[in-house]
Amino acid sequence: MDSALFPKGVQRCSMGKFFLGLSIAGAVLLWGVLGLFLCWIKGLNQTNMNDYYGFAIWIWADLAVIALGGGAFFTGLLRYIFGIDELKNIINFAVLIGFICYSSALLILAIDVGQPLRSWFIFWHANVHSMLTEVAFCLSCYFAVLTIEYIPLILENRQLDKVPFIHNLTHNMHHIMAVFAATGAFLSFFHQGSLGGVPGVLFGRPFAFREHILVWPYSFFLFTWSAAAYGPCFTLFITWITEKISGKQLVKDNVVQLLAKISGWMIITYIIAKIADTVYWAMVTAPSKGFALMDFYSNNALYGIWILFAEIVLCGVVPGLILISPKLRANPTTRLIAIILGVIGVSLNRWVLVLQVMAVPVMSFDTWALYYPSWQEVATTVLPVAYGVMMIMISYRYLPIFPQEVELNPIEPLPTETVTEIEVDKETAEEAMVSEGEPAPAQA
Amino acid sequence: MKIDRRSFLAFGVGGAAGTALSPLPWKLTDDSSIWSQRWPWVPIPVDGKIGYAQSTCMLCPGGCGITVRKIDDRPVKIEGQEGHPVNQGGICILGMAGLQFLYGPSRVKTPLKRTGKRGQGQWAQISWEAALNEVAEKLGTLRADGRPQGLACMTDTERGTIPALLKRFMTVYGSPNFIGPASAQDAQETAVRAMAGVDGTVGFDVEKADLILSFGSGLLDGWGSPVRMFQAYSNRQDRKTQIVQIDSRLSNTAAKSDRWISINPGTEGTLALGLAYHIIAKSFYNKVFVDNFSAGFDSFKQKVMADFSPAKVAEITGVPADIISELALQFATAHRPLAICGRGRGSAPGALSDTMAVLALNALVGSINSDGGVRFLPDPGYIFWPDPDLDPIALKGNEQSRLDGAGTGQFSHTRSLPNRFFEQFGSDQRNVPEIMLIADANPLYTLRDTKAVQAALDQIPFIVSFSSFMDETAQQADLILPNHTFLERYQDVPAPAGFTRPFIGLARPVVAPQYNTRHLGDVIIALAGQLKGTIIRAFGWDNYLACLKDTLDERWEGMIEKGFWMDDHFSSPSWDAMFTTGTGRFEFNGEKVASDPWTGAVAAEGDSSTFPLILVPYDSIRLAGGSIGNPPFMMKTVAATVLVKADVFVEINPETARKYQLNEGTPAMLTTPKGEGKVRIHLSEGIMPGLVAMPTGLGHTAFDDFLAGKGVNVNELVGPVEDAASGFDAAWGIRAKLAKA
Amino acid sequence: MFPFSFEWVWDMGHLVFHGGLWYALTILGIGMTYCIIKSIVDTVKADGSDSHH
Amino acid sequence: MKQAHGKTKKFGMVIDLDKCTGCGTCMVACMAENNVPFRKDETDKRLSITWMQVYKLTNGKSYPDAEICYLPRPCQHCEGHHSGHSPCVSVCPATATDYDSETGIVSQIYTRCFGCRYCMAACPYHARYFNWWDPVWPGDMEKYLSPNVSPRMRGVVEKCSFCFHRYQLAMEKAILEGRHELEEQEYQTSCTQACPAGAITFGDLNNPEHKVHQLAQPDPHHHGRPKNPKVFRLLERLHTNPKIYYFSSKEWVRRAGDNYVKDESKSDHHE
Repeated sequence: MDSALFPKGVQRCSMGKFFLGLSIAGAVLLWGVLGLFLCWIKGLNQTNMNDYYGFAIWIWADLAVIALGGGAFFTGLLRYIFGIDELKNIINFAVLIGFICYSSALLILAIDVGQPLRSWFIFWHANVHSMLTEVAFCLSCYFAVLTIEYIPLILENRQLDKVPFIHNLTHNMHHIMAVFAATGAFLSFFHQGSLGGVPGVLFGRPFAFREHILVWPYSFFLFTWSAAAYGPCFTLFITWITEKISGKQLVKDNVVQLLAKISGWMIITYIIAKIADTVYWAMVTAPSKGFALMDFYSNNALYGIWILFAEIVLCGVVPGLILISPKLRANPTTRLIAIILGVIGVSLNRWVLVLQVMAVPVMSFDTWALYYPSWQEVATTVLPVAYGVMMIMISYRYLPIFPQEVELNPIEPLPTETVTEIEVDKETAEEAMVSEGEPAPAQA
Repeated sequence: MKIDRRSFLAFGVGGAAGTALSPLPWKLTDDSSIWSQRWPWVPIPVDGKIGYAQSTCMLCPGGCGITVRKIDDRPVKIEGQEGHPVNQGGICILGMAGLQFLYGPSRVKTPLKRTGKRGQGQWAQISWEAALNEVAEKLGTLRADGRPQGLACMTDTERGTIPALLKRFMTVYGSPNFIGPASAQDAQETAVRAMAGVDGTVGFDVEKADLILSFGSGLLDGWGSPVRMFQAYSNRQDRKTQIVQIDSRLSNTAAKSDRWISINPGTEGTLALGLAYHIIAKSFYNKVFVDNFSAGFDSFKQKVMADFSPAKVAEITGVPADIISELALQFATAHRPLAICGRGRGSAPGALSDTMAVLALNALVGSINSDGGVRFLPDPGYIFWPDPDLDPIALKGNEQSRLDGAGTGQFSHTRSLPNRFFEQFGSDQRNVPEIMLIADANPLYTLRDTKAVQAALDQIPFIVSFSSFMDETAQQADLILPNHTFLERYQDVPAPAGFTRPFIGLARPVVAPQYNTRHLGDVIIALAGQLKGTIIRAFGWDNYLACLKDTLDERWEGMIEKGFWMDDHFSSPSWDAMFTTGTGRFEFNGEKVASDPWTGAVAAEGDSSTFPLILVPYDSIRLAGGSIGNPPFMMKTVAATVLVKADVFVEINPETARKYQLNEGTPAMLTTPKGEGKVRIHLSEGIMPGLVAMPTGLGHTAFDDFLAGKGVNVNELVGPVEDAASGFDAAWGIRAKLAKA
Repeated sequence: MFPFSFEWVWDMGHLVFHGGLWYALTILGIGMTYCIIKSIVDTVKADGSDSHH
Repeated sequence: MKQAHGKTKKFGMVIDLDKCTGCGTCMVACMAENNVPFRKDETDKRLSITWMQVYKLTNGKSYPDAEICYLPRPCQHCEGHHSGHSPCVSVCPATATDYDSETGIVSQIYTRCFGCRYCMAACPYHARYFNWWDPVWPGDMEKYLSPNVSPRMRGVVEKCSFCFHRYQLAMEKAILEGRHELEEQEYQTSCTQACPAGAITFGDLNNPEHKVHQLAQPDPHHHGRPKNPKVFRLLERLHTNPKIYYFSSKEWVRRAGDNYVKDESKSDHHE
């Protein structure tokens, strides 16, 4: 029915099945939208946030999806700036995931503020010394970059591509994509970093505070680094899920392994730096403010030292080592375990630096503050997941996201189609000519 | 023009782009910030000229001067009145929140007549004329039936022109049943009547004492005139005054005192006599006073020596014998020692002997009418109205004995015994009054054994409340004739609790009445007018203001200006001139005290096998006591270790908690012989093991949603214990048990 | 965001921060403008060459 | 021009914890002065707006050696270690909270705040409160609202302002009278004025004639650290440089004002 919109040479599930999937995700999305509107109309009293938990699950989700979406800028950097050409086979998907993550992050921020109608004050009355201002500017600029990177993908839809102007625009955007990618990498470096700066500059919160290099706390650099390190894990993880659901291999193993290897080395270097940072913080920074390490991990029901171990060793050192080991990396099972641990690791890191920061008492006579989210918060946090699923479903169905899909999954043209497709064949040939030697991703 | 898909798309895209480039989105964005800054449901307070009005706070017996900041006609904040003799510009938490009473949702805005069943809260608004007619008609009928004593009246003070008008009304009507309050203040006055023969008020010279020994008095928890107490506390270092708090719980007062002596609850009087033992035994007492100006010392000495030996007192009170002797020495050797009594805020009178023991202790060291001592003040006499003519009905009615038995026979020193008043309903149906007027009192909340009070009220056929607020008792009324609040009316506020000089404060309206309310004084005069005859002839004033001016006479001008009248030249009479007992001396054992006062501590009700713990109510300054309840601002200050949602926390020692396997926050059922209540546990090292401390001032069922339904009224769990010597409610606690709920 | 808003200060912080911001925005703006204009030109050119057929 | 003219002020408080009785009058005085809203259930203290909050400290000993100390905590009006680098002001993305270098007061502009709550995360004293609900005044209570302080809308952060409107009113009056300087008593906060125990002293920490200066003896070479050994500031070690000083004669109370690694003696941290 909608097969005319499919990318060239691929097979897609039936319309009914597609809509069934969409409506399941859509139902979850609607639940999220309900929570969202309750928060907008009735206010943030719909959440379980309080004056101790001004930052809660949303901000964690925000930081986590931005870290996970870091695969987009880092893969882009590798592909366009460092010229690692194999990555062209996964960059589209990385861009899509990045786009989903960042649009979700912006949406969450729009719900999270108490006065969404004047949230633009963050731009208009910007306080340049605030890490959050840096986040807001770089985040929205980088979202613009991601949109610019995603637009050509949309325009490559078989039907849209027939319009000459669109075709040319796609071509031209691909042509200077390196410039956009470089700008994106620059912006990403700063907003990932400034997100790390958000807790790092809180000198009133010894659990979060880190020493500074120039105006930036160590956590600034660690955040950028960790996003670059773990982001690709998430790209690979979602790729794996998409492959499982579609039942097809979509990216060649060498590409996956290459990205996994890069991610592994990034994780290892990151985790060494993180360990150094943690040791310095535990031995020097925190004690200078009167806190011993275990003060942060005792006398409460949730935050034991296990969380530090889980973040650094289990979900840091372990996946790092797996991914740098050629043998373990080559094994799909261990690779997958490492990728999942990596995704958990970076999410845990963001959790600790948002929620545990709020939980730890600072005044000696204050108490731990634990909190659990309300359903409205859970719904609005799940909303981006449903939205992401739907975005991937639609994009996968209609756009040439995976350049290697046709090659990896050759199909016998159906007899009914061959009759009508003579014209199309001509187009394909043209396309193939245009695509040749292009720096942009395209059907092989 | 043919509209195909392409041109439609182009039109859409072009339109969107055009709109985006137009000023419209910018304008909308800009507007959004303006809307979000002034939503119509966020009020913008009206500006105006700043002005100030002065008055006297009537929210507690403290009698502080207040300055009300106004914007045009609108009071916006209450502050302490600078230079006022009682509070010297200070103010307490309750007074500070006073405007919330004025404007709050619990106000009774117009006369109300009950339409549903009692306590159902169904009311019809009626006119003042109809309301007054109805009361007058009922009063007329009762009187015509020759049973004027069937009218009872209850107030929360017996001082000033309003109680005097009510009392006068009762007298000319023909009923002796004017029931005032019975608080620690009344207990002190009763003890002074018995021991010194002085009918007046009792002042405590806390500013000049150099050692204050407080027998469980919550000097910082609302006792006396609270602001004055706070100031005496905070200035004490400048005066090198020591304050010793004797308390079974680390109250705020105990925490801020120089020394806290923990004691078994209810045994404060015993400790006082234990101290007396040492002072007498070591001859540390003031011989000039004792030898020349006292009587009954020998029998007192004999009694103390026999029954209050250090070992025995140590055992009863739990205070080690060496501390008792050390304390006695410290008290006897201080220059200006002062012993203070009245547990907590002093809302309950306690046993007369406890108060007498403390007064005797003061007398032993000569701290009577001396600087830094206890002062026996004559009532500030200014109400000199001619005796009214009584018609035969009134004469006959007044011959009947009071329902509470106060003032006669064994209780000859007491004025009113509200607890007895309600208790005796059950014994004889003929004792139940037919009409009850309730002004400013809220017995259904403030008296012990609330259930019994409710049962008693249920029997009264017609209840009229004059409350400004929908309090617990007003909810049970058949008719409410709302009085102005203290901020809307004139009234004299004599004799601030514990003040050391003759003093009359004046409340003046700082704002016009906000609702359709009427001054109680005017209502009394109007009712008298309807009843005619000798009754109206007893009220020779057109209205209350005329009465007040007439009564205050030459003091009026000065009071309007300053807000108070104080006898600046007052000096306490010397020891030889002050005692008006039969002997003309200070009677250590009291005069005409029917039973032996020195019988020792009052036991808590209940048996210790069923109820192994002891429940002690505690007062705190952040929870208003008495007939009113906490305004919303004060509720905000109540700690989360006292109240969470609707659950009140009781304080127990961690040791007690271990014994009953309770933890911080555990929901529990607290049971006493009088009832049970759902509570939660708060562990505190500031409370003696074996005790359960529960805050007073919670568990309201009336007023508004900001107060009602939160916690338990401790008076539901504690029953009165009648003091044989005075008839006062001597209960200080009750036996109890705790079980996990 | 702009020098005319009152919290603006001509200091290092503002120059670096807003310098970076406007630099990035300029690149994105110029890049996109270039793409769009070039695409229009390409399209028109292609149309022109098509018409010769 | 007089030397005193235009001299920067540093308004601050010294709170005598020996005198504070925990009565809570300061809390209500603040609410009444500043149009603070309230709700039916105020028992969840993490949702309850109390610009002035009184904490109850205990010495941790058993009955009957237990001791209690109350500690009133208004906004600490931190200066930080350089030019108003207070924890909250430095993080506000929209310049909705500012450090006034003339008075040392940390302001909050309600109409500028868009409710991101970063400042609340930054404040270790929990002095900042969010309006989770629209304010509602029941009955006719809107009538007691003061026009000097605007009621806050839902979704913004609020906190103690040292009754800044009182400073403005006092300055207006002074200027009308041709003065540029205020007398010590002309500008006092609502809580200072109300405290029945006289535990709060308020004034200009920079002015040696003011009582606060004499009590706290702020050391200008160490970011205002008190030279009086019985005076301390909350969380001195975090370098927030607050302007609320606390006096206590009790060592355990002074020690509760900061954090110490086990076995660390107090003198160690004086870097």
